[in-house]
Amino acid sequence: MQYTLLIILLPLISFIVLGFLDSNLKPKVAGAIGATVLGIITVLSYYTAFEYFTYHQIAGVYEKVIPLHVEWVRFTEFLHIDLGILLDPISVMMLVVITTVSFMVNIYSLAYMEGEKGFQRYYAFLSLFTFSMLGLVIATNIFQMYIFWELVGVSSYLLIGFYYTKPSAVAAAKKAFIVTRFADLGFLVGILFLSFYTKTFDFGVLTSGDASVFASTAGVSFMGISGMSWAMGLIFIGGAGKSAMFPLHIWLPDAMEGPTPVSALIHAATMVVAGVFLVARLFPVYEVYAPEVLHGIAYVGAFTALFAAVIACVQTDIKRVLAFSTISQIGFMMVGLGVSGYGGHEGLGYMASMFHLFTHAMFKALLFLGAGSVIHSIHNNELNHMGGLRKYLPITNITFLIACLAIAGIPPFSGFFSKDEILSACYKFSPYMGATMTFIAGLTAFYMFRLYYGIFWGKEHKHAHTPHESKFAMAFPLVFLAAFTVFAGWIPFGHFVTSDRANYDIHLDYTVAGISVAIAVLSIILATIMYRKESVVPQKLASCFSGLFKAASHRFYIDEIYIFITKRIIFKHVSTPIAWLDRHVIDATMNGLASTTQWTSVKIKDFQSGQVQQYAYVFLLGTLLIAGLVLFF
Amino acid sequence: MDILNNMLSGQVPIEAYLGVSLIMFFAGIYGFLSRKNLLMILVSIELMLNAADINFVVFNRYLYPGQMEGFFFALFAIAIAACETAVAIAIIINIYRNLTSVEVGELDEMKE
Amino acid sequence: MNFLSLFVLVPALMMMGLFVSRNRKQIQFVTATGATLLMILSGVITFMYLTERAVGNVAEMLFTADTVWYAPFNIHYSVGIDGISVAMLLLTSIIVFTGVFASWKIDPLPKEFFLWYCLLSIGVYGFFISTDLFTMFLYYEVALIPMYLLIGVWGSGRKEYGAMKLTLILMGGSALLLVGILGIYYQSGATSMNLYEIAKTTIPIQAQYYLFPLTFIGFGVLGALFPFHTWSPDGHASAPTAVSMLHAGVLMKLGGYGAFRVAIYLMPQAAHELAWIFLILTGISVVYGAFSAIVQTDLKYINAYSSVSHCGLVLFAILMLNQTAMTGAILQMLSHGLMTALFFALIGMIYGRTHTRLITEMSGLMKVLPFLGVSYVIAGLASLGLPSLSGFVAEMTIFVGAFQETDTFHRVLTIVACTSIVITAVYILRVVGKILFGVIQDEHHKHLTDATWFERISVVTLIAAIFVLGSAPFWISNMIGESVLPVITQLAK
Amino acid sequence: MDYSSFLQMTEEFSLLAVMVILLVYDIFAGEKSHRYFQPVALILFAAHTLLTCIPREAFNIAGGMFQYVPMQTYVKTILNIGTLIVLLQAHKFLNDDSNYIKRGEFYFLTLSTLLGMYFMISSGNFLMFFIGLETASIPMATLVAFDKYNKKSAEAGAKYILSAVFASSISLFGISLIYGTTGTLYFNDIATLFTGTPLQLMAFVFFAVGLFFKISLVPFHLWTPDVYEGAQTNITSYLSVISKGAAVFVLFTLLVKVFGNIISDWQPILYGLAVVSITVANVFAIRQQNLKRFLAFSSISQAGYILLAIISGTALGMASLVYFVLVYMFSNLAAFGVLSVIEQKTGKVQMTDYNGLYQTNPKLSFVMMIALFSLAGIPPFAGFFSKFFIFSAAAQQGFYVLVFIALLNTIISLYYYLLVIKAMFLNANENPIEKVTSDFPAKISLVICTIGIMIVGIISTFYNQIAVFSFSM
Repeated sequence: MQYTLLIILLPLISFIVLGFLDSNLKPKVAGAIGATVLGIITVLSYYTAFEYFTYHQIAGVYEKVIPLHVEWVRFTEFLHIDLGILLDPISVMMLVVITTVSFMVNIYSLAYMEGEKGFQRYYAFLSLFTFSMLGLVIATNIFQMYIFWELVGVSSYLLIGFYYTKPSAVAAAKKAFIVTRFADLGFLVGILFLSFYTKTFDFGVLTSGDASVFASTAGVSFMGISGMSWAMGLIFIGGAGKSAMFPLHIWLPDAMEGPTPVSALIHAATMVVAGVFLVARLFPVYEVYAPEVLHGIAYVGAFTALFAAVIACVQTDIKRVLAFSTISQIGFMMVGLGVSGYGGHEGLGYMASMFHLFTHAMFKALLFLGAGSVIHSIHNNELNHMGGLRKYLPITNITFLIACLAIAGIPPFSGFFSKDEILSACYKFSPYMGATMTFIAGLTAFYMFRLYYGIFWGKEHKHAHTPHESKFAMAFPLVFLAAFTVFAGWIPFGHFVTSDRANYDIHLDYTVAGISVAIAVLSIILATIMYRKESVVPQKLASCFSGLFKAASHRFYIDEIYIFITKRIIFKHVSTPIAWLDRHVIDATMNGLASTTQWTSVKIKDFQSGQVQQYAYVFLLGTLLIAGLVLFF
Repeated sequence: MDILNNMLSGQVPIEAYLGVSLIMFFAGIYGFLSRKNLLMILVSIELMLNAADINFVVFNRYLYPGQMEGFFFALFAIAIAACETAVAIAIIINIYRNLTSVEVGELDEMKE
Repeated sequence: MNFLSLFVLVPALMMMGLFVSRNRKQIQFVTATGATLLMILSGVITFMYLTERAVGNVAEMLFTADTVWYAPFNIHYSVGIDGISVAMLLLTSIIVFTGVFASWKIDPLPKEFFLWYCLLSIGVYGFFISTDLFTMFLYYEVALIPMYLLIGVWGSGRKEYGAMKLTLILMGGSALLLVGILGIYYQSGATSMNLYEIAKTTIPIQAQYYLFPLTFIGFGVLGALFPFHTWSPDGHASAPTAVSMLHAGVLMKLGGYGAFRVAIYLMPQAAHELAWIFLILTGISVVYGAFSAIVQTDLKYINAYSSVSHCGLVLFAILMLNQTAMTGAILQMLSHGLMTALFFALIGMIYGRTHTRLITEMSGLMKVLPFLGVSYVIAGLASLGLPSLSGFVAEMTIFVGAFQETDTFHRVLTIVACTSIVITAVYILRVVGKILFGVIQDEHHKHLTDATWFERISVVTLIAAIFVLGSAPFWISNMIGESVLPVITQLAK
Repeated sequence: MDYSSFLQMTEEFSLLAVMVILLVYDIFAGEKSHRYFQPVALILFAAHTLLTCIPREAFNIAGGMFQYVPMQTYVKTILNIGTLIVLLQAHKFLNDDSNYIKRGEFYFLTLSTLLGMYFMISSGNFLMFFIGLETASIPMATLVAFDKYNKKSAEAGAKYILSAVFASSISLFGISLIYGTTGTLYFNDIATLFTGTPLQLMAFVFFAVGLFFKISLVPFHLWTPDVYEGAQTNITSYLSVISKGAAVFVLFTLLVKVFGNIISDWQPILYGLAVVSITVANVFAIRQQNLKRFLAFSSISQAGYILLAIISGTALGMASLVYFVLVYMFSNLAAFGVLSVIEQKTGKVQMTDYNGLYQTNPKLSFVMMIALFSLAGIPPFAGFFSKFFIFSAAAQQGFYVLVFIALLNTIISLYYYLLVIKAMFLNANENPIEKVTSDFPAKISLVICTIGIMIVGIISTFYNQIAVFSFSM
C-alpha cells in the first residue's frame, strides 16, 4: 500500500508550493490547490480504509501493515528515530477522520475566509497542519509521533495567530504553544524513560505484548513509583496537554481567537484528540505495565469532563461554549480508555472511546462550522447578540440542531451510540463512574440546547444588515457532515476498531441506554423551558447560585492562577533576579577586578617620586632584602 | 684588645682594613642618601668606590700575596671612578646651567 | 603543507587582494569570490572525506600532513581532519560566506573591516584543521584579537567597553589554556606537541587533576561557561552584524571543540573524576542563560543569553562522556552556529532599518518586513527545537545520550537541561509576538523596505543549511558519530 | 709573548676601526664633505654589521680574560642591527641645526657604549667585565644628557649617572668580595671555587644588583621611566633595547657559567624579581599618558618576562632568551621609531595626541599597532612566538605557577597596549596629528622592523639557528 505515502506527501507539497509562492498566487488559485489536494487525499484515504479493512484481516484480526519504513537518525545501537507509515485500525480510522474534516474545512474556508488578507498563507498553514496531523497518526514509532506532535503544535500556533495584528490572537497563540510545549516536556522525558528501559521507540515492539522488552523495567522505581508508571504517566502529561485535560486545558478556549474553520479542524476534530490517540496507541503498555496510570487517566478525564461541562453552561461566547464542550467530550474519550480492559468484551471502553472520537469529530466539526456560518452572517459571536436566526439561516439551523441532538446522545444520531458505549463501559468499571458520566451527559445536552435556543430562537436582535444563509461552499460541508452525523452511528464500529484488533459485536445495554436517553431528554426539556423564549429562570438560577455562577463564568479562575505563576513567580521572582545577579554580581566581579587594578595603580604612583635619593634608597632596601632572603632562607 | 696591641706592634690585621673599608662604604651610602648637594653626593659615591678599591688591595695583600690581580683591579677601578666623576661633574654643571642650582631635590620634574 | 592549508591560504590571499583593491566594487568582488571559494572548498573536502570513509579508510585523521616547524620544542605544523572538523569547516564556510553578504555595505573603512574579518576566519579555519597543540593555540589567539578592532571600530553602543571586556576575558581564558597546554606537553613526556602523539602517552593522574580544569575552563571561557560568560552579552551586543555572526556562530564553538579535542581526549581519567563539577556549571548555564534571556529587552542581549544557554548545552553534552551525547554536542554546535548566525544577521538587518534593538520600541514589523519577519520566525522555531529544523535533532541527540547515564545525578541534570526547551519557547515567542506581530506603533516603521538581494542571499543560505541539517541529519550525525569513537575508546582506558 | 691572538677579536676591532674613522672624519673633514658624514657612518656601520655576522670557532685569549663562543656573534649582530636601526631613526634628529655639529659625538658615544657591551659580553674575567660595563654606561650618561639646553634632558642625565654609579659601586664592592673569597677574577676558576658560603652569597647579591639595575628590574627600576622620558627619543630606544639586551645576555651567561653552583639560591631571587617586575611595571604602565614613560614601564615588564628564560638556565632558555631579545628589539624599535618620527615632526608624545592618528597616518599607526601587538604577544606577530618559547622554557623546568602569574599579567599588558591602539583607531579627534611624512632612513628602519615582526616568528629558521649554538651549565 505504498500509495499511502501520497496521503502524507501531497499536503506537504501543497504547503511548500503555497508557502513559497504565497502572495504571488491568486487567492482563488491557492484555495483551489488546497481544496483539490485535500479532495485527492480524502479519496485516497477512503480507498486505503476500504482496502485495509477488506484485505488485511487474518482470522478476524486486523494485521499491522507497514508499507514504508526508513531510518532517519541513529542515536545508539538500539535507539534510532525512524520515519514510516503504520497502518492499523486506529490509524486508518484517523486517516478517514482527518482527511474528511480537513477537506470539509478547506471547502468551507473558500467562502468563509474570502477576501481575508493572507488567504494563501492560510491555506498553506492548513496543508501544513493536515500533513503534520496525518504524520502523527501513521507514526511507526513514538519519536516520529513526537516529531509530528511538535509540528501540529506549531501549525496550530500559526493558525491561531493567523490574525497576527490582533493582540488577543497573538497572545492566545503564544499561550497555546507554551502550555502544550510544557506538556510536551513531560512527553519527552517520558519517552526518554521508556526508551531507556525498553531500548526501542518502535510501537510494534512496544505493543507486541512481548514481556522481554520490559524485562529491564522490573523493580525499577523512583520515589516509590515504578519506573514504567513514571514513564507512562509523563507520556500521558504530553497527551493531556494536547487534549486539554485539566489543568492543562486553559489554552483551548483562548485558541478560539483563530478563524472558526480552524477551530473546527484543529481544536475540535483532530489535534485535540491526539492525546486520546496517543493513549490508545500505547494502550497495551498502559493496560499491562501501568494500570494505575490508566485509572488515573480515567479520573482525570472524568473530572475534566464535569468541570468543562459546568463552565460550558454559563459561557456566553458561542465558540467558547463549544470549546468547553469539546474539552468535556474529550474527557469522555479519556474515561473510555481509562476504564477499558484489553481484548474482547473487556476492551469495550477502548472501542467506545475510539468510536466517540470518530463521531465526535464529525458532529463537533459540524457545530463549529455552523457557529462559523452564524458568526459569518452577523459578525459577532456573543450569545446575547443572537436569537431568532432560524428563519434567516435555515440550513445552518437544521444541521446545528442535528449536531446538538447527536452530542446530546439522542438516538438515532451517531453521538448516542458512541456515548452509550462509553457509559456502559463506565458502569462496568464502577457504578459511581457510570453515574457521574451519565450526569455529565445530561449537562451536555442542557448546555448544547441552551446554545441552540440562544442562537436560533428567542427574540431577535437588530443587525446592521439582515443576516442571510451563507453560500454553497459553506453550506455543503454542513450538509455533508450532518449526513455523516446522522448515519455514522450505524457503522458496526466493533468490526473495525477494537483494543486487540479482533472483531467484536456491539450489543446495546438497554438499561444504560434508557437511563442516558431519559436524562438527555429531560435536560433538553429543561433547556427548552429556560431558553426557548425569554424567561427569568436563568437569572433566578444565576442569582441563587451566584457564587458558583460567577466562578464558572470565570472558568474557576484557573487562568488567573496560571497568570500568577508565570507573571508573578517565574518572571518576577526567577528571571528578573537571575538577570540582576548576572549584571550586578557575576559581571560586577569581572569589572571589579579591572577597577581594582586601576585603583592600585593610582595608589602606588608616589613610589615614583622623582627623587633620585629615594630611588637609591629603594635600591638599597631591595639589595638588603634579597641578601637577607638568600642568607636566612 | 689584642688587635690594638698588634697595631701598636706594627702588624695591622686584615679585619682592621676591612672594617675601615666597610665603614667608608656605608658612610658613602649614607652620604648618597642624605646629602642635598649634588657634589656632596658625588663625593659620597667616591667614598663607596674607594672602599671597594681598599678591599681589592687588602685581599690581594693579605690573602693572595702571590698575585697582582687585586692591585690591577684597584688601579682600573680608580681610573674608571675618575671618568665617572668627570662625566658626573659635567652633567652637574649642565644642571646648574639649567636650574642655577645643584640641589638634588630640584630634580623632580619627571615623576609618577 | 597539503591542500587543507588552502583553508588558511585562501583568506590570506583574500587579505592580499583586499590590500591592493581600491574601491568598494573591488573589495566586494574579492570578498565574495573568496567566500564562495571557501564554500566550494569545504564542500569538496566533505565529499572527499566521505568517499575516503566509504572506501574503508579508518584512520583517526584523514589527509594528515606534518612538517617540523620549531624542532627544539617539537612543534610541528601538522594538519588533519576527521568528521568533526569537516562539520566545523562546513559551518565556518557557510558563516563566513553569509557574513560577507551580511556586511556587503559595511561602513566606514570596508577594506580594513574585511582585512580583520579575513584574519579572524584564518584563525578559525586554522584551529579546526590543525592537530598540533601549539598550532591550535596559535590559531586560537589569532582568532581572538581581530575581535577588538572589529567591535571597537565598527561596533555600536558601548562598543569600546564591550570590545575591551571581551578581549581581556578571552585573553584570560587563553592564559589558563596556555599553562594547560604546556603542562600537558611536558607532563605527558611526549616527543611531539601533536595531539595524537600525546594521546598515546598517559599524563600522570595527579597532573591531570590541575591540567584538566585549566584546559577545560580555558576553552570553556570561549564556550560561555558559567560564570565566565559575561563577555558574551556585552561583546555581542556591541559587535557589528558579521562579527556577531562569526563570533557566536563559530568562535564560541572553538571552546566546545577544544574542550572536546584537548581536555577530554588527552585527560580521560581526570575527565571521569572531575566531570561532575563542570556538569553542574554547564547545567546552570543552560537554565540560567535561558531564564536571563526571558527578561531582556535588547534583541542582541536576548540572543547572547540564549547562546549562553545553547553553548552550555554543548559543554554539558560533551561532559556526559558517551558517544551519543558527544555526537549531539557536535550537532548542537552546528545547529546553534547556524541559527545564532541567522539571528544576528536578522537582528542586524532589522536594526539597520529601525535603528533600535529594544523590543519595546518595535511592533508589527511582519507587515512591512515580511521576508525578514518570516525568517526571524523560522530562526526562532529552529532555536526552540522544532522538528525538521536543526535544533531538534541536536537537542534530542543530546537528551537521549545524556539519559544513557543511569545514576540519579545525571538523570536530574538531564531533566533540568530538558526544561530549557520550554523556557526557550517562552522567550522566543515573546520576542516574535512583540516585534513582528501586532500593529505598528512607530510611524517611521510604516515605510521600511524589506531585505535587499545580498541580505536575502545570506539569510536564505543560512535557512537552507538549517533546514538541511534538520531534515536530513543522518549522514552528518553518522560522520560525527564515528569520529567521536576514538575519544570514547580513550575514555574507556 | 705573542699578541697576535688579540687579532681574533674581530668584532671589537672592526667596530673600533669604524669609530676611529668616524672620529677622524668628524674632526678633519671640511664643511662641504661633512654633509656626507651620516651616510658614510651608516654605511660603515652596516658594513661592520655584515662583516662580523658569521659565527666562528670558540676561543679564549689573554689567558681567558676574553672568551668567545659562537652565540656571542648572534647577540652582537642583534645589537648591531638594533644600533643600526636606532642610528637610522636618529638621522633626521641629528641633521637639525642645533645638533649638526654634535653628530660626531653622538656616533662616537653610541658606538663606544656598543664597544663596551661587546667586551661585557665576551669577557671571561671580572676586570674585563667591569671595564666593559662602565664603558657601556658612562658614555650613555652623556648621551642621555645630550641635549644641553633641555632641562629634562639634564635632569635625566643626572639621575642616570648618579644611579648608575651608585649601582656600579655596590656591584664593585660585590666583586671585591668575590675576589676576596675566591682569590681569582677569572670566571672559569670562580665557577669551581664559588661554593656558596654566606659571604659569597652576599658578594653575589651585591654584584648582581648592578646588572639588575641595568636590566631595570623592580625594585632597581625607578630611574628608568624618568630617564626614558628625559632623554632624546632615539637614545631612549637605544637605552631600552640595546643596553638592556646586552645586559640580559650577560646576566644569563654569568649566572650559568660563574654562579652555576648556587643555582638553588639565585633561582628564587629571579622568581621573585620576575613576579614583582612584571606586576608592578604593568600596574604602573596602565596610568601613563606620556608614551615614552609608557614604553619605559612596558620595557620593565618585558625585562621581567625575560627572567623566565634566564631562570630555566637551560640551553632552551638561552636560545629563547636571545630570540626574545631579537623580537623585542624589532617590536620596541618599531614603536619608538613611530614615536620619534612623530615627535620630531610635531613634538607630541602624549597618548591623547595620538587620538584618531589612523585617519591621518594609517601607515604609521599600522606599524605602531603591530609593534604593540608583538609586544603584547599576539600572533601571528613574532612577539607571540618569543613569549611562548620563554614560557615553554620556564615550564620545562616546572615553573608552572610563575608562568601562570606571567600569563595573568599579559592580560593587564594587553589592556594598556590596547589603550594606545584604541587611541589611534577608535577615539575620535577633530584635529588629529597632521599627515607626517617620515624621512628616508626612518622609513627604512620602520620597514626593517615591520618585516622583522612579521617574519621572524613565522619562519622558524631564526630560532633554530640561534638554538644551534645555545649553551647552558
